[in-house]
Amino acid sequence: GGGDSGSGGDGLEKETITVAALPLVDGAALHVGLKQKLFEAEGLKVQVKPVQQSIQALPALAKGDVDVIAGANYVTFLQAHEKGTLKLSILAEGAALTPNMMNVLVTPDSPIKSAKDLEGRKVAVNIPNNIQSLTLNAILKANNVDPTRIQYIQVPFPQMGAALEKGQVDAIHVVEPFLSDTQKKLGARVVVNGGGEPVTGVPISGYVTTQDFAAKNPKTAAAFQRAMLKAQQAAAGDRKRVEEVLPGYAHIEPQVASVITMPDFPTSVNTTRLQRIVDLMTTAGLLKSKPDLNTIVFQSKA
Amino acid sequence: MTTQTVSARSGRAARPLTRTGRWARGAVGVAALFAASELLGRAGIVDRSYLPPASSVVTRAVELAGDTLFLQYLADTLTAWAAGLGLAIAVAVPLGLLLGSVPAVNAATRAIVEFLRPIPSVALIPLAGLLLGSGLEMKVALIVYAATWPILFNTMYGLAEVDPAGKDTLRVFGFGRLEILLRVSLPSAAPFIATGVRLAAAVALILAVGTEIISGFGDGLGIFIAQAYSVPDGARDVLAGTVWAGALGLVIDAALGGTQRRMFRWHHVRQGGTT
Amino acid sequence: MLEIQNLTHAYADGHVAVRDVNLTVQDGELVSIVGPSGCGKSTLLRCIAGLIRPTEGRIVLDGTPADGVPDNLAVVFQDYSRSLFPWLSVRDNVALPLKRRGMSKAQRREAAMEALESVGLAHAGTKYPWQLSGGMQQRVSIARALAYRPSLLLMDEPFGSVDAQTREDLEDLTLKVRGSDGMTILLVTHDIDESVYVGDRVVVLGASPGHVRADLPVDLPGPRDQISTRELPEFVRLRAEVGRLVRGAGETAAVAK
Amino acid sequence: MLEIQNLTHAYADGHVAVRDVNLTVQDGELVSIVGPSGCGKSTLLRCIAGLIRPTEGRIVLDGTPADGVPDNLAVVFQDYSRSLFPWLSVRDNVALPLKRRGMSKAQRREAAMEALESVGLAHAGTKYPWQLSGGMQQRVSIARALAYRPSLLLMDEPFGSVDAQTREDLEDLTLKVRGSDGMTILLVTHDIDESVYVGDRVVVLGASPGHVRADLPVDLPGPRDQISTRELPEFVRLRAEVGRLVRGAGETAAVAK
Amino acid sequence: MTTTTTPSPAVPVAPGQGRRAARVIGGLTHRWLPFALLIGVWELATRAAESPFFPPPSRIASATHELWLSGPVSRLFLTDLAMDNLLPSLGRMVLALAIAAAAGIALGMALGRSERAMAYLDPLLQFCRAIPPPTLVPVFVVLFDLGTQMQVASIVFSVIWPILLNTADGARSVTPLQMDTAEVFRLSAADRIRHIIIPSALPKIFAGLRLALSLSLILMVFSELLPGTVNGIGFQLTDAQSRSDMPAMWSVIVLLGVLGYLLNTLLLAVERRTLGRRRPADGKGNA
Ligand SMILES: Nc1ncnc2c1ncn2[C@@H]1O[C@H](COP(=O)(O)OP(=O)(O)OP(=O)(O)O)[C@@H](O)[C@H]1O
Ligand SMILES: Nc1ncnc2c1ncn2[C@@H]1O[C@H](COP(=O)(O)OP(=O)(O)OP(=O)(O)O)[C@@H](O)[C@H]1O
Ligand SMILES: [Mg+2]
Ligand SMILES: [Mg+2]
Repeated sequence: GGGDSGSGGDGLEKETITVAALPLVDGAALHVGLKQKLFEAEGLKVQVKPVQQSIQALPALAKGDVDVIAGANYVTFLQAHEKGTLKLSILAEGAALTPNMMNVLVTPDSPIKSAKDLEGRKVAVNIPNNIQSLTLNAILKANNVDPTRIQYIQVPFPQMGAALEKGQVDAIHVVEPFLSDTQKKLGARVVVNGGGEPVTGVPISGYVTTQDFAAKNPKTAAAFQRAMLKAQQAAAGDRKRVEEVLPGYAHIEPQVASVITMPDFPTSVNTTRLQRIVDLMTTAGLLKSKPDLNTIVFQSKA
Repeated sequence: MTTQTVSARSGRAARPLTRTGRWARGAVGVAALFAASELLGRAGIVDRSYLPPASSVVTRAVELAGDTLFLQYLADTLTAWAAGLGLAIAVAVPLGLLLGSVPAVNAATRAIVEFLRPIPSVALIPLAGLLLGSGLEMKVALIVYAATWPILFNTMYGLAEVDPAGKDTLRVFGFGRLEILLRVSLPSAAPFIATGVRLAAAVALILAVGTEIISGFGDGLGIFIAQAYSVPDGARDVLAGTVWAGALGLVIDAALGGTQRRMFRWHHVRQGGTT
Repeated sequence: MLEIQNLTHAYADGHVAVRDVNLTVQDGELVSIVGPSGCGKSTLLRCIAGLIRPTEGRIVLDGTPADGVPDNLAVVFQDYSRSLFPWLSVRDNVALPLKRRGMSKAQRREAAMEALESVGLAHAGTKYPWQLSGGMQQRVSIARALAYRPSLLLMDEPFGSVDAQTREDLEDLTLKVRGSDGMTILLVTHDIDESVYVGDRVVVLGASPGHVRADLPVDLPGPRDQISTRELPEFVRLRAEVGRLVRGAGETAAVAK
Repeated sequence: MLEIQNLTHAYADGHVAVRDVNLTVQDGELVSIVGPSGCGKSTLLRCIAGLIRPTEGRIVLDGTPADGVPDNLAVVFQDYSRSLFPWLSVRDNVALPLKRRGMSKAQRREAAMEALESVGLAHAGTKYPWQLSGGMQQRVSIARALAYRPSLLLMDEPFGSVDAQTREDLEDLTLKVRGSDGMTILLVTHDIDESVYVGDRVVVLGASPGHVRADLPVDLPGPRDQISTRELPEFVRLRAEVGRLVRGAGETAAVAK
Repeated sequence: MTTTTTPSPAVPVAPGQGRRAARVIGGLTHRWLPFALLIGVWELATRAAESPFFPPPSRIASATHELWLSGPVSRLFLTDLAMDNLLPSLGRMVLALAIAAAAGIALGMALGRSERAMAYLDPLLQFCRAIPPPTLVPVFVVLFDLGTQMQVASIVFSVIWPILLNTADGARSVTPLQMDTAEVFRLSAADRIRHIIIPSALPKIFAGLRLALSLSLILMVFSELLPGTVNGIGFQLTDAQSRSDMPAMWSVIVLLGVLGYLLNTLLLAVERRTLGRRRPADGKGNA
């Protein structure tokens, strides 16, 4: 964990906070906030540690090597919470699904024309039994497609284009910036809008810490939460601000950044919205019982 | 009796290769790999950005040599490598001598050893991270865990192969077990132990880079590769990093091989025969 | 016919083991080679066997310069114990080279057992070399060479590790196979009596570096016999002469008294 | 005093190499051991050296039953080439056992060079064993044993690979160190002349399994001399007798003629 | 001066039935006691620590039983999960190990015996040897089909090295006089390899095989992180990890250990049979 505890200017328990951040569009607000010095305004110094997958940061969070994970995948962390490896505390929301930010693509000459044609086909997802198949299954069900007849194949995002081009899979379920990239390179066609109803607006990731950290450092957590909410507003308000930060931490080139579909950046912490992902997970069997969101969502006492 | 028409073979009497001859042939081998991967990249099986041809990868790798951040990453990886390999040698050789010379200890620990060996250390990264943090200590611990086995095994098998005549000789002069172990068994097993070290050196490098890739945290060549992984068009950087890993391995092995030849001249001269 | 022409061999460390050796051996001849320890006898044999390449000069076999190992060659090495394969039974050690002879497995084994019998090891066929005494191992390596029925046989101190009785028997065996198969034999020995008893000629090498010091024809009548031959005056004369030559040849091997 | 009492040794494969051997050797005595190839001479020496444990019977040294390797022992192995360490120079091979003597490095090297000189290898100290000829390697291993100045010296065919002249020199060297240092020596040899020439006693072993067939005291006068001693009638008589005994002993080693 | 080692008796005294049984039991305790102790310590330590990441062995055992071993007797108690994941994983591993052994021994022979082959291939192989397999995914995706092909290839790529290098070392260090003997008798190249080089290199090859065996289990797990994986032990491991199901994850780790132990025991038995009639390691034929 980063540094000096004790009383700061505003009586913060901890002035330096270490954030593990993923190189995804989801976490853009953190970097927008940094750029606009929103954290400094709250008396916080933020130290960013890049990490490639949110699950990789989980042990570090549990051990206290990092204080917050930015862009933490809710499916993973809600499961960790249920299994007891982590007492989850959500400080701020990161991203929610918007139409076309995550789509199912096929090659231009593919016989697959509609969602129905996916039955009996191989579809590539980054991690099986996670957010992708969860949301896609919900969409397919809503469109009268039997999701159990789809064979999900695990393929990391960077390899999806090659796997699709070589014909190793019939379709790929892919997020930005790979989505735009594959469309550009292969002329790939969208068959399912992965952000469509009924999952539009479902929250997918957030800024999380442990309940332990939040309880020991309530003022710091509150300050971080305030800064993050402002940052989310800034990101949601002007996509240009997001486009500016993407080339830096996410290595997305400016011309790509200007065309990709952005997620929604929720500007409040909302148990009702979070309930949607919990419900989806419970229905799909990814959670055994519904967690008490009121204890999970950090409520500033200030 | 059959008439023997087999022409006289060369073998031992063949003239040994010169240094230049060896280098030239080695270069041919590497060039063949380069050509093959260039062709594969240009074959058009997939988009070029998914698998860039070798020329583009190597160009990028050369560019990286001028990138100070990248060089810093390299230095971090090599630090972990050196520390890990050094510790592995320090652990494995004495342990190998013990297990290889005292069958009772070997039998008593075999169950544990054989149970632990196949456990994939890198799969334990999240757990190792919990105990050791995600920095150098964890990398080194995992490297030691993986690099110990080749040295340990080659030490044990090397000992089993020692000609008993040599050991008997020191025995009759009244030398004790330990001294025989150190003065006869160890030197005669040393060339094979050195092969184990060469195996371990590459394993350690793979572990250093692999741990970085999988832990996704910190600094190092693996982090460079992992970062390149998560963006479109990253394949070129991934493969350029891979070329660096391979090149490091090549240099390290050449250095170890040279040391091995110098240290065990008696072994090689004898094997190589006479002019 | 085996011709050794101006043969010089220097080892990698620069040591000149033999210099300018000339020697011609007729087909079917048995030449004994004697000389002080370290004078280059083994080196000479290794050159003829094609195991090491002469630094200068050449080996000519039946008119063609040899390059590499000659056809139909067998060697009994001085370091016999190391030339046996510990993972093969004694019988299989002897039978292995016969693969080159296009014999079936059964034939090879039979030939091997026959050869083992001829050196008094009929009972040891199924043992492994490390289960044998030194002299027995030496005899296995002799049996291996004989079973192969070479046209050129090089023997480097082949009877050094066996007792007097066995030694005599093996000497007679050598004379016998030479007579029946007509093989050319070069035999290195330290036993001066032996060199005269078995040889058609005795070549005495001198040391530092090895060179031919004398080449004595042995003119003993009729089939040789361990008792009567050794009593012949010619035998006694030759033995004395070879002895004198060897003693004189060992300038460097002098042992401090 | 070395007493061998009812010694029997069977190898792991069940082969009984020696059976019920009894032998007493006084301090300072030089006992020659002869016998047909494979009769168990090396086995006997290995038992005395404590390298293998008798199946029955025991070895008693100066009144105490030996368990393991006796103190102050040196052995010249029959398989000498394997007993040298290829990674050590010749000098270091000879110097290594002297570590047990608590000598400084310089002293060890000096003693080693002295011993090498006594076997005629003064010039070979910096070479490696594999750069030497067979006979030279054998002399290195003799030098190693002598440099150690043991009180009990076991030699298994120590002069088998050297020429006649060197052999005689080494025999005399053995007699000399025995005389000056008073060591007890057991010497296995196939050379019957040698067994009589160097021995205070000649023990003849018989084969299958090895047993003591005869134990002949050698009663030759004064300091021995290669020429005059060998001409003594007693020498000639003993030689003939030992020869007869060895020949008769080799029931199993018979070589087919 | 001290007398040193006491050699073991030349011929073992034939033990009576009772003593033999006692010895077997003694041997078993000797072998397994340290292991049992280790488990005990682990149980106590994890119970004391109460970390959700480190469940006690008893929990792991029950998870193992439930997940893998609660199936019908007719299937050796294997569950559906075990059948669907264990068998494909093991199949791929064994196939890859067989390929690696064949290729590694063949290449190792060439490298060990031919200076020229060595000159051409050595730098190339040393280059490849240091490459972490995960970084080759972009290449593998192009060269191989997703799934079994790619998984097997990636295992082979990693486990071949100890076999190859040890074989080369073994082939290089055949006693020179034995090679001379082969040359003198003009043995064919095949006979030389079969009757001299391989037998002589065999102990070293086995050292390589044993290393490769455990490595192939490890790589089996990694190969199941590759694109296109739909089943397997490693797949279950990452799946359990992503679900934060720690006991399940540990049960996979334990399973890997058990598999490693069993396979190694098997290989050791083969090794003993193959090397059985060689010169005993210590003392000339001394039991
Ligand atoms: N591999 C080698 N490297 C360098 N020198 C060697 C090598 N082998 C032999 N020599 C030297 O060459 C000389 C002749 O050796 P060689 O083995 O031919 O002697 P030899 O006549 O067979 O002696 P011996 O009767 O003792 O066996 C010796 O001085 C020896 O030191
Ligand atoms: N390791 C062993 N295992 C089984 N049998 C053995 C072993 N070593 C020797 N023997 C057998 O024991 C007998 C005696 O062997 P030993 O080496 O003592 O004979 P030796 O008298 O020294 O003969 P040589 O004069 O030929 O050296 C031989 O028949 C031999 O086959
Ligand atoms: Mg010689
Ligand atoms: Mg013997």
